[in-house]
Amino acid sequence: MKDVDDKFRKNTDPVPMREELKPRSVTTPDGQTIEIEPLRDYFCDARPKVHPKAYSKIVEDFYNWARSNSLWILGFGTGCGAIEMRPLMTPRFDAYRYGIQWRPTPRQASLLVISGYLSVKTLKRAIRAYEQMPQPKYVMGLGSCTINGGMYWDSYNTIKQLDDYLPVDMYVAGCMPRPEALLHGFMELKKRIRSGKAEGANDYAENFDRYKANQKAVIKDWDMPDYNW
Amino acid sequence: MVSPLLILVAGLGAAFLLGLLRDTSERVAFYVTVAALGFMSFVALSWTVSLALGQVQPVDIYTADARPPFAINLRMGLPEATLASVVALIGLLSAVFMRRDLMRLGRQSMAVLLVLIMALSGLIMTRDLFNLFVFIELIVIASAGLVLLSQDTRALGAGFKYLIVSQVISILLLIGVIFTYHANGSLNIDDIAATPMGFTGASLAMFLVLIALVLELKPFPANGWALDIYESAHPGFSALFSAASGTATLFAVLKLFEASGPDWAPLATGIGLVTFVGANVLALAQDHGRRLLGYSSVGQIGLVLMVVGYGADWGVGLYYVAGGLLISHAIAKAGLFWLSGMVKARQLTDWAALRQNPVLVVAFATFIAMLSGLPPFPAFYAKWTLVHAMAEYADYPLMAIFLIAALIEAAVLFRWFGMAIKREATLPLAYNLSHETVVLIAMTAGWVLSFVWGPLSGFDNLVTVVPFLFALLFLPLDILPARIKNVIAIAGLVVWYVTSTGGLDPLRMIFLTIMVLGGALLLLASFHAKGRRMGFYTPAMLMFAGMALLVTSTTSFQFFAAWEFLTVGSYFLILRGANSEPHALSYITFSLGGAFALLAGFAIAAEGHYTFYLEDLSEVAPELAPYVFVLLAAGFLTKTATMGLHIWLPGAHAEAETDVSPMVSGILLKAGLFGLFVLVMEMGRQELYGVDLTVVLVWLGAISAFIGAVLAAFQEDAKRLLAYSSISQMGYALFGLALMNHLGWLLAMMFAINHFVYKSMLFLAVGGVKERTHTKLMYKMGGLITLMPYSFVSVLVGIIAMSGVPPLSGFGGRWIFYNAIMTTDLRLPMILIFMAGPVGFLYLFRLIHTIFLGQPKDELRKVKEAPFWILLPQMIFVAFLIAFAALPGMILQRVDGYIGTLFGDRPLVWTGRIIDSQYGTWNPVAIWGVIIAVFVTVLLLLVWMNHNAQRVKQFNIVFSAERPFKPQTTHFAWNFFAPYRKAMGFLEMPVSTSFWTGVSNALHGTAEFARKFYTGNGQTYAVQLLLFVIAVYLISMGASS
Amino acid sequence: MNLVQISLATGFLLILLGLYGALTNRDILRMIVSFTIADTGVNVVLVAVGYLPGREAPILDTIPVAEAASRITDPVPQALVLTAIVIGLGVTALMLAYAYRLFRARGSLDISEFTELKW
Amino acid sequence: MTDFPNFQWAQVGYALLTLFIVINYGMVMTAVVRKIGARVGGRYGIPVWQNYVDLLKNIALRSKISHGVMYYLGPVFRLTGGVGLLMFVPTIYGSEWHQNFSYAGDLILALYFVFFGTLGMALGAGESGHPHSAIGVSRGLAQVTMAELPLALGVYALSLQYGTLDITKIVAAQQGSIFNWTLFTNPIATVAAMIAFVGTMMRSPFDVAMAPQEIPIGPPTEYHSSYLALMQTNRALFPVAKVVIYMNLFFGGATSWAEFAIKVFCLYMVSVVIGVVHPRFRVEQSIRFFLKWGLPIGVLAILVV
Amino acid sequence: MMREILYRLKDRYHFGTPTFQRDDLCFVTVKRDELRAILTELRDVEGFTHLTLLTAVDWLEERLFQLTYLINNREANLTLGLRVMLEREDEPGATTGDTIHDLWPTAATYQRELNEMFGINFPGSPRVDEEFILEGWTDLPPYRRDFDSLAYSQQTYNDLPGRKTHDPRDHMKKALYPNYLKEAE
Repeated sequence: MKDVDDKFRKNTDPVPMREELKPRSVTTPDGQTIEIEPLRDYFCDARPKVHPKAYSKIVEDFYNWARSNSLWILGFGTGCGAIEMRPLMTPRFDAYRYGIQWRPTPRQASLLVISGYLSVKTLKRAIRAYEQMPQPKYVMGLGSCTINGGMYWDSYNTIKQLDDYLPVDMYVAGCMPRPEALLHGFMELKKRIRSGKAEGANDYAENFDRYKANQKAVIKDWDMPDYNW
Repeated sequence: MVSPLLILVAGLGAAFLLGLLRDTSERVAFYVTVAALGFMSFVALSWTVSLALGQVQPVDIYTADARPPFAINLRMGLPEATLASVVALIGLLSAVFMRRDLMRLGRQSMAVLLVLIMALSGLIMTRDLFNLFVFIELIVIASAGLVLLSQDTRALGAGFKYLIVSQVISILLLIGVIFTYHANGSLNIDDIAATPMGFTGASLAMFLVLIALVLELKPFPANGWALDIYESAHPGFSALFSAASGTATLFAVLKLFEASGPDWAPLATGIGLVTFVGANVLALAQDHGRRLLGYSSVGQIGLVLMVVGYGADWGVGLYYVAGGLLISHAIAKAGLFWLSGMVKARQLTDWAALRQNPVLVVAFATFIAMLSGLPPFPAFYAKWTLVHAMAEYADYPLMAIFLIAALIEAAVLFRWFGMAIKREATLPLAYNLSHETVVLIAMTAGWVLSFVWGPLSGFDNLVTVVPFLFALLFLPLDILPARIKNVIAIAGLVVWYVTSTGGLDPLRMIFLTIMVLGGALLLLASFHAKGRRMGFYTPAMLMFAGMALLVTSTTSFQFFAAWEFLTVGSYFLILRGANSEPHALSYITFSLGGAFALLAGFAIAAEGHYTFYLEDLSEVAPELAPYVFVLLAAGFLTKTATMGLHIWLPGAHAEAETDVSPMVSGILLKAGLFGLFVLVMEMGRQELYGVDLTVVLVWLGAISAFIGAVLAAFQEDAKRLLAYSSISQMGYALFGLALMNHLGWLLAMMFAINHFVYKSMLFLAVGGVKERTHTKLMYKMGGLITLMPYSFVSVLVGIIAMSGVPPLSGFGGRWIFYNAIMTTDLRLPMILIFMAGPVGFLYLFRLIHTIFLGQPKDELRKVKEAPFWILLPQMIFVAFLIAFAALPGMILQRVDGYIGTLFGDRPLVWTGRIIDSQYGTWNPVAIWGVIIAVFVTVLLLLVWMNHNAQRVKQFNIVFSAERPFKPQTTHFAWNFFAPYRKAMGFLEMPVSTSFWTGVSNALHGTAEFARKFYTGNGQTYAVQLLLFVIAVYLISMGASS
Repeated sequence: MNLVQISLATGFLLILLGLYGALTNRDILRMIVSFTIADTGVNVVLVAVGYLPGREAPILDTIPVAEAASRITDPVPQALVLTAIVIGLGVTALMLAYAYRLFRARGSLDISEFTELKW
Repeated sequence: MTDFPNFQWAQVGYALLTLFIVINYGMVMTAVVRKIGARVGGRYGIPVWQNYVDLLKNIALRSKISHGVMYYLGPVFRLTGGVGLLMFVPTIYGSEWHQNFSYAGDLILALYFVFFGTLGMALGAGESGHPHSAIGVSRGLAQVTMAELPLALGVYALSLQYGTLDITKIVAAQQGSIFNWTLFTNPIATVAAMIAFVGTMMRSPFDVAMAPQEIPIGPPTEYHSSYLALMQTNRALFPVAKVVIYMNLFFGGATSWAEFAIKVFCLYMVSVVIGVVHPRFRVEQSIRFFLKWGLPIGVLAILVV
Repeated sequence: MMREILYRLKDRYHFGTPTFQRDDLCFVTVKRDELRAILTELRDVEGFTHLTLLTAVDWLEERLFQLTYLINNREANLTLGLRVMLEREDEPGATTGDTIHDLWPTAATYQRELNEMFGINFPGSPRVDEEFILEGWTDLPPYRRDFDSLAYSQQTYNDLPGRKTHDPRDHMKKALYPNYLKEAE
C-alpha cells in the first residue's frame, strides 16, 4: 500500500483554449472582416431537453418493449472489455437473437457500453458519443474500473466512477466480466427498460449542470460545446 | 474637270516652292505641304467621284502631244483615281500625323514627302514602262529620305539596306525594261499588252520587269529589308510605306500582269500565295508590334498579288476583289501604323495602353477586323469571292493553303488584340488629339468603304443589315449606364423576335426562340451589372444579330456572314472574362477555322456560284457532296465543340463573365447545332470511301457525350465542369441528329431546348455563387445551401433535369432517346451513350454537393444570396422546366409534326397529354401525379413523426474519435471522384489538347526557326533577293516547260 | 563580234562586276562604288540595245527631220540613259549621305555591323 | 382525367395494397435472409420480426435532429423513389389490381426512376455535412456508373428482342412455358443484366459505398429516428421493387403473389449467395470488373439479338 | 556474436560493463557524447537497423535520467540496449537529450513521449513540444517519480465510498490458507 504524499498539491492552472477554437477574424471574399466564434458558430448551443413519455402508458410500454428488443450498441470499445464484446457476435453467444446489434454511428445507437477503464481522454469522446445518441439512450458500464476505478485506483489519468459523468443504467461487475455476464447484463437492462425505469437520458438532461461540472472538473481542456448535438 | 496631271504638278511644284522658303519658316512650309497634299487629294477624289458616277470618261494624257512609243502617257480611270485618292489621302493624313517631326526636320523632309506622294500617284497613273522605273526610283529616293525622319537610330541601317536592295532591283528592272523595249519596240504598257509575250525562255526581259516590280512588293522570303524599315521607321512613314507605296506598287504590278497576258498570271499567284503563307507563319513568332505590322503588310500584299494572278481573267471582278483587299488593307494598315505611333513601347502587350481610350480600341478592333476579312468589311467579300473562284476552278489545294494561311493571320491578329485588351502596358498612351483624329478618320474611312463596297458585291450590303446596325448602335450608346442599355437591348431582341417569326418552320422557330428570346431572358441577368459596362453590349448584340440572321438566312452567303458575326461577337464577349485571354484566342482560332471550313464547303457546294440557296445543298453534285458534307460538318462541329475540336470550350466558357457564360454555352452552341440540322436535313446521308458520314457523326456524338461527361467529373472548377458537361450534352444532340430518323431529330431538338434551359440556369447559378464567393473552385465553397437557397433550388432542379431522372424534362429526352435507338441499326455507339448517362450523375452531384452541401468555409459564413437579377432568369427557367416537363407537348408536338413532314412518318401519337410511341408510353402528367402524391404523403408522414427535430448546425456531426476542429477541413470536395479517377483516369489523357498544342508548337517553332533567315545584314538581303529571282525563274521555267 | 555585242558584253560584265563587288565588300563606300560600276554597266547595256549600226546620233540639228527616222539610231534608249544616269546619280548621292550619317552614328562603315534589326 | 386512363379511386386502394404486401414481404424476406445467413454461420440469428421491432424503435425515438431542409427531404426522396418505382411497374401479370400506375410510362421510366431516390438520398446525406456521407456517395456513384451499364445494354437487347419497351408486353411475351422466359430466349442479355443486378444490390462484393469498417456507414451516417425508419422501409421495399423489374424482364414475371414471392426470393438470394462468399471490391476494382465482364457480355447481348 | 561486436567497438568507444541477459540481448552503458557515433556505426556497419524502443528510467535519488536505446539486428537476431545517463533537472524540460530522429525517424515519436511523460526535452526533434497522449496536462510529467500519482488521483477523481483495498499478499494468504493464519495467531 503506497503512502499518500500529503505535501503533493496538484496543479490547477487552467488550460488555454485550443487555437482552433478561439474567436478570430476572417476576411470574406468581399474584403469585409467578420468575426468567427467557433464554438458558437459551428455548433448548436441548445441544452438537452427532458422528453416526456408517450401520452398513454400502453403506447409507452409498447415502445419500451420495442426499445428493449432492439438494442443497438455503439461500436465503441474503451478498455480491455472491448475484446469481451466480440464473442457476443459469435455462434457461441449470438447476441443478435436478443435483438442486439452493433451500429457504427452514435446517431443510430441506443446503448453505449463503456467496456472498461476510461481515461480522461477517452471520457471526452465517450461523453461526445453519448450526447450524440438520440433519446432514449442507455449506458452500461463493464468491469470494476467503471465502478470504482478497479486496478486503476491510483492512476493519474483514469476516472474511477462512471456515474459521476454519465447516467449509467447498468453495471456489470468483474475484471473483466465474461460474455455470459454481459449477456446477463443485457437481459437485466432489457427488464429495466421494459419497466420504464431506464430514463438515464432524461436524468442527464435534468441534472445537466451537475454532470457538466463533474465532467469539466476532470477534463481540463474542454474543447467542445457544452452539449454535443 | 481638273487635269489629273495637276496631281503630279502640284506635288512637284509645292516641293520646289518649299525650296524657296527660308529655313526658319517651317510652319509655312508645313501648311504649303498640307495644302498641296490636300489639293492632290481633292483632284484625285473629284475624279474618283465623277468617274464612279459616270459623269466623265477615263482619260489618257499624252505628253509632248505625241503618241507612244515616242511619248509617255498617263491614264486616269476609276481604279487609278480611286487608288490615287487613297494614296493622296494617306499622304495627307500622314503628314498631319508626322507634323512635329516634319517641322523638326524642316522643309526638305516635307519636299521629300510631297515627292513621294507625287511619285506614287505617277506610278499609279503612268502607262509607260520606263516612266514606271523613274517613279519607282523617285519613290526609293523619297522613301530613303523619309526613313531618316525616324528618331530611332536603327532606321539608318534599315534605310541603307533598303537602298542596297533598291539598287539591285533597279538594275534588274532597267535591264528588263530595255530588253522589253527592244523586243516590243514600245515602252507603252498597252502596246505591250497588244502583243503579249508568251511565257517562254525568250521572255526573260518580261520576267525581269515583272520580278523586279514584284520584288518591290517585298515578297516572302526576299523581304528582310522591308521588315526592318517597318520596324524602325517613323510610324507615319511606315503607314505611307505600307499603305500608300504598297498600294501604288501593287497597282503597277497589276497593270503589268494585265499587259503581259495570262501566261504570267501563275507567277503572281504563286509568289503571292507563298508570301501570304510565309509572312503569316513568321508573324506568329513576333512580339514586336510594328514588325508584326510589317509581316502583316507583306502577307496582305501577297494576298492581293495572289488575287492579281488568280483573277487574271475576271475582268472587272478582279478590280473589285483586289481593290477591296487593297484599299481596306491600306486603310487598316495606315490606321494601325498611326495607332502604333501613339503606343510608346514596342511589345505587342504594350498596346494595352490603348485601353485608356475606348474609341481607339474600337478603331483597333475595326482595323483588325478589316485585315482578317471579317464582315462587313471589303476583305470579307473578297475572301468569299476568291474562295468561290477557287472552287469554280477546283483548285482545292490552293484553297486549303489560302484558308490555313488566312486562319494563321487571324490568329496572329487576334492574339495581338487579346493582349491589348487583357495585358498591362508598360508605358501610358502617348495621346495626341491630331493623332487620334487621323486614326479616327481612317476608321471612319473603313466603315464608309464597307458601306460603299457592300452594294457592289452583288450580295446584301452587310453594313445595312438591321440587327448589325442595332449592334453598332451600342457603340455611341456606350456612354449610357448599363441598365438603360440593357433595357434597349432586351427591347431590341424582343422586337426582332416578334417581327421575324413569320413564315419560319417550327424548327427554325424554336432555334430563333432560344437564340433571340432566350438571349433577352438571359440579358435580365445583366441588370446586375453596375456602371456603364463599356464594350459589353456591342459584341453581345453582334452575337445575337449573327444568330438572328443565321436562323433566318436562306443563302449560303447570308449564313456565312451571320456565322462570322456571331463568332466575332462572341469572341469579344468571351474576351471580357477575367483570365480569358488564351481561351478567347483559342476560341476565335477554332471558330474561324470552322468558319473557313464552312466557307470552303459552301464554295465547293456552289461550284463557284456566288449565290447559293441553302436548300440547294440537297442538290450538290454527287461526287462533291461527301466532301461538302465533311467540310460543313467540321465547321459546325467546331462550334458544338465535339471531342477533338473541343479544347477551346472549357476555358472560354469557364472564364467568361457571369452572364456571358450562359449566353455562350446555352445559346451559342445551338448555332452549331442549327447548322448541323440544316446540313443533315438538306444533305441527308453521305458516303465517303464507303463510310456513311452520319455514322461517323453518331460516333463522334457518342464519344463527346461520354468523354465530356468523364472529364466534367474530374473538374475542380465549377464553370469548367459545366463547360465539359456542355460538350457532353451537345454530344447527345449530335448523336440524335446523326441517327437520321424522326425520333433522333426530335431528341436533338429536345436536347437543344433542355440544354439551353438547364445549362443557362446552372451557369447563372454558379455565376451568382461566384459573384459572392469570388471563386469558381468548388472545393473552396461548401455548405452554402442555407445562405443561397434560391441558387440551390435552381441547381437542384437543373441537375435533376439534366440527369434525366423523372419527372423533370431530362427524362423526356431519355425516353425519346430509347425510342430513337430502337429503330436504328447502329448499336455499338449506344454503349458509349449508356456509359455517359450515369457518369452525368457524377459531375452533377459533385456540382451541387461541393458548392451547396457539406461544410461551409469560415470566410463564406456570412455570404448573401446571389443578386436578384441573376436569380430572376433562373427562377423563370425553373418554372419553364417544370412546365415543360409536365406538358412537353406544347413545344414538341409541333416540332414532331414538322419533322414528320420531312420523314413522312409519325412515330409518336399524341393523345391528349399522353405520348405513345411504337414501343412505349410517356405520360408526363401521370408521372407527376404519382410522384407528387407519394412524395407529399411520405413528407407529411415524416413531418408528423419528426416535427420536433432540433435544428442543429452544420458541424454537429458525429466523429469516430479524433475530431476535426475546422469545418472546412471536413468538407469532402477536392478530387471528389478519386476512386473513379483511379479506374477511369486514363480517359483524362489530354489527347486532343496535346495534338492541337503540337500543331501550334510546330507552327511557332517553324516561325521561330525560319525568321532567323532575316539576319539583318543588308548584303545578305541582297543575295537572298538575287537567289529568289533565280529560284523563281527556274521554278517558273520548269513549270512552263 | 560587232560593236553592239562588245558593248553588251562589256555592259553585262560591268553589271556582274559591280554586283559582285557590292555583295562581297563589307565596306559601305566600296559597296557604293560597286553599285556605280553596275549602274554604268546598265547604262552601257541601254545604249548598246538602242544602237543601230551605221546610224547617227539622234540630234535633229544636223539631220533633216524628214530623214530622221531612217538615219538616226533609236532615240528612246538614249533618252532613257540620260534619265537613268541622273537617277543613278541621285541614288548614289543618297547612299553617300547615308554612309555619312551611318558613320556619324556608329563610327563604322562595316555593313555587317548594322544588324540590330533582324528576325 | 385522360392522363389517368380508367382511373378509379379503387386503384389507389389496390396500389396501397400492393405496397403493403411488398413492404411486409420485404421486411420478412430480408430478416429471413439474415436468419439464413446466421444459420449458415451456426448462429440462431435474429427473430424474423426483428425488422419491425427496429422500425418501431426508430420511430419511437424521442430526440431528433435536423441538419437542414435537404437533410430532411433526403429520406422522403428515398422512400418516394422506392414507392414510385413500385407504382410504375406492374407487379402481378394479368391482375387488374396490381398493375399499379404502370400506364404512366414504360421500362425507361422505371430504369430512370431508380435514380430518383439515390439522388435525393445523396443530396440529403450531403447536407448532413458528414465527410463519410460524401465519401460514400462518391464511391457509390462511381461504382454505379459502370454497374448500371450491363443492365442498360441487357435491357436494350431485350427491348430489341421483343420490339417494345412496355413491361406488360414483355411479360406477356414470356408466358406459356418456362422456356419462353428471357432467361432462355436471350441468356446473354440475362447474364449481363444479372451482373448489373448483383452490382447494384449494395451487397458484398459491391458494397463499398457503405463499407462499415472504413466509413461507418457511408451516406446514412447522420440519419436516425424516423428518417432512418423511412430508409429502413425503403430498404425492405426497394430491393423487392427492383427485383420485380428483373423478374418481369427476364424471368417471366409473376401471375400470382405466390409465384411473386418465390421468384423474388430466389432472385434476391442470388445477390446474397454471391455476397456471402466474396470479399468486398474497392471501387476501381469493381469498375474494372464491370468493364472486364459486364461490358463485353452486354455488348455481345446487343450484337447477337 | 554480440561479444565480438562489442569487442570490435570497445577500442574506440568507452563502454561500461556489458550486462548479458541472454546471448542475444545485452545492455551496456555508453557515454553521452559517444552515443550518436556508436548508434550510427551500429546501424550502418553492424546491421542494427531497427530501433525497437527508446525509453527512460527516472533515478530520482541519483539525480539521473537513464535513456535506454534498444536496437535490433534483424538478420543476426541480436538486441542491444544502450544506456545513457543524463543529469536530472527538476524543472520539466530542463533536462535535454540528443535527438536521433535523423537516424531513425521513429525516434521522434519516442522522444515526444519522453518529453511529455518525463520532461526530457530533445531540441530539434520534430513536433517534440506537441501533446502526445495527454490532453491538457498541466502538472508534472506523470512518469517522474516525484509526481505522486495516488495523491493526484485522490485530489482529482471521486472514490466510490466503501471501497476496500487489501494488501495482495495478506489477502491471498487469507483467502487460500484461512486456517494457517488462524493457527499462527
